[in-house]
Amino acid sequence: MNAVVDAGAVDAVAHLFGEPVTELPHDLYIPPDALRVLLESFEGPLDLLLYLIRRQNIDILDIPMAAVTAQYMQYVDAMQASRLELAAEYLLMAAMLIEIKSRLLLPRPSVSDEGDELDPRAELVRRLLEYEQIKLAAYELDRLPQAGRDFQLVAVLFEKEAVVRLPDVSPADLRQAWLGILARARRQQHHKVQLEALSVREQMSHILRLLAGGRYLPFEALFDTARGVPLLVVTFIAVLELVKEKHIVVTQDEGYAPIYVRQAGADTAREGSLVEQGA
Amino acid sequence: MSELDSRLDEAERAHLKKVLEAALLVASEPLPVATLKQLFAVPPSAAQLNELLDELAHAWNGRGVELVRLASGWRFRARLEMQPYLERLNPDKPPRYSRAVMETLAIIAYKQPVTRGEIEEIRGVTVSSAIIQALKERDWIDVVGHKEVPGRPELLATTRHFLDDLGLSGLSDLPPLAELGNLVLPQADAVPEPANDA
Amino acid sequence: MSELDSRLDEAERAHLKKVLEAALLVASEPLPVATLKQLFAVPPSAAQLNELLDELAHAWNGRGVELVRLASGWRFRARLEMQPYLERLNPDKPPRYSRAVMETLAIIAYKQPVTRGEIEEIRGVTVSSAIIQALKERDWIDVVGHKEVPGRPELLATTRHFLDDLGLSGLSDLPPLAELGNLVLPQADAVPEPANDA
Repeated sequence: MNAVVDAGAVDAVAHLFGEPVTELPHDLYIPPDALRVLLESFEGPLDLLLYLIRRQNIDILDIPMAAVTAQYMQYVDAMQASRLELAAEYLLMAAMLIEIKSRLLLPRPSVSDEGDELDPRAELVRRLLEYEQIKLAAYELDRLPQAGRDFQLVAVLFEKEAVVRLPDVSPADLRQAWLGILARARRQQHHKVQLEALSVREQMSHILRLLAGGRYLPFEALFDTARGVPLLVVTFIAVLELVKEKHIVVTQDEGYAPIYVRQAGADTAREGSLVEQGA
Repeated sequence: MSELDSRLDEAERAHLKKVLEAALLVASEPLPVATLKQLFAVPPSAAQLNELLDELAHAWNGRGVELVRLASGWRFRARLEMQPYLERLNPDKPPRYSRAVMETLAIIAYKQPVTRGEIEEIRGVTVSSAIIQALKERDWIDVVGHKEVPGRPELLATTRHFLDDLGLSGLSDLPPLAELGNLVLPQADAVPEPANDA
Repeated sequence: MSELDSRLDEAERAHLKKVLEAALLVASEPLPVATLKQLFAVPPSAAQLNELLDELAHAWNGRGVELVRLASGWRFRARLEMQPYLERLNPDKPPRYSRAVMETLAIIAYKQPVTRGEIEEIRGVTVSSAIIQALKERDWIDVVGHKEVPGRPELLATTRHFLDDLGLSGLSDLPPLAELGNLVLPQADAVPEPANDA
């Protein structure tokens, strides 16, 4: 885990994103412990090389290969002399630096297909610049506030099981249920499932509610003229349907006298309850 | 007025409440006053904290979340009335009505007012009392009258509450039955339904 | 004034905001508008919800907690300025990732999708499995495919959760990469190397 996460307890010799090495002696005698810290403070040969170049304000596009290679080799030699396990990448970089240096010493520079002179340092410079770009990006990324580290998330309690949950039903569920009924009804031909205008059924229930408890209402009271002609028609059909199904009784003492409406059997219902009370 | 007022000015009180609120909102467990004290380099007294917490709880009146004092400390929690909404977000195995309940409900919705006998005739099986009772208790159906036939059976209809719960402004908003006829094929394998399958 | 105003009255707006607030306060993840819609039997439009959420976020100005819009949705979080107080309740400092982890993460974030080999090429060193594993376990990166080269190496990319944890609403919110040509680091305290070591 230590290799992945620094718990913040890093000594002054090796800062994470700042200048990595500030207290090293220049005579290159480095105590093995300090060297280990030094080694660990670099993220690899590119990082070390970049450090050497940047420390001297060298133009990265015109690296003095002899000087830089010599410095790099001194660090690598010191690490090897201290018998520190040196990652193979450091040695690979050393070989590459020496190769570039020797190619620069050749009298005729190599030439590309287009005839341009190829600087043997070009690929190294590209890699150094790309690495430096990412190094900076990592630094900026690390400065962004992080959940948990730099700010906390809100978590208010929601006691879920406090109330028994009732199933949700959507109109689509009703449709599905009806499809099931239909499918069965088709098979059993004797089931006649009629399709009626729903608003009539709704109005039928509404009228029965108005008449609940044996109430008598004037016929006109069933009609809400403010809500438009279609509803008046629907209400009238609903009344006819209720009469036909013997749910309501419509009475009129004589012609042109007020028409009254009541639920069928409302009287008997009341009588029934009276009898029960008396018993 | 109180002793507290003489020592903490309004800006200080507002700041303390802001920190207390943030700490309680991010806390995963109730925070006792002793813990809340640790928030501050110069902690207020327990009495001052309790007064501030009471004010904070009061400020949350009428919101969907409340600040309550429990045996183990202060904590924010969702109010009970928020439960129906919040549960929609956590649909871990939502309870479902059986097909018998759904068909009964559909018949009452589409054919109201109907008697239980008429429902049984359409479904082809007995309708258990438990189904009717469950729908009545949910206040989705009620008795709107009695049919004038022997036994005077109840006439069942859906309620305003049913429409509200389904987000309908009226029964005419229900999926129209006329279009449904072509969507189904006759059931090939007729599995007899148990009589009491609520 | 707006179209929304004409359809939702003040009481409705207040109720919707109350439910939204409660849902966002109890949520353990950022909630996208599509999920927030599910709170309501009759959901408002996405535009209405966004307007209500903006109002809600505005109402939390000046508090210790803020409502922010992230890559995967809306979430409440404590403001950065509250951290010094909140840390007093939990003195264990959360770990900071090493440069190796952060550089690996940066390469995945800026160059995604990338293979481990491509990361190693940029960094110039082997990338340990532990680093990749740690980032996967944090749910900051995941495998989005395989590169069609010998060995079919995993293609790594950052997740929405990574953006959420960093408070970003998208990859375009990442700090812009420095241009390759302009990478001269300010080296105020550069110590010149002695001449004799050339």
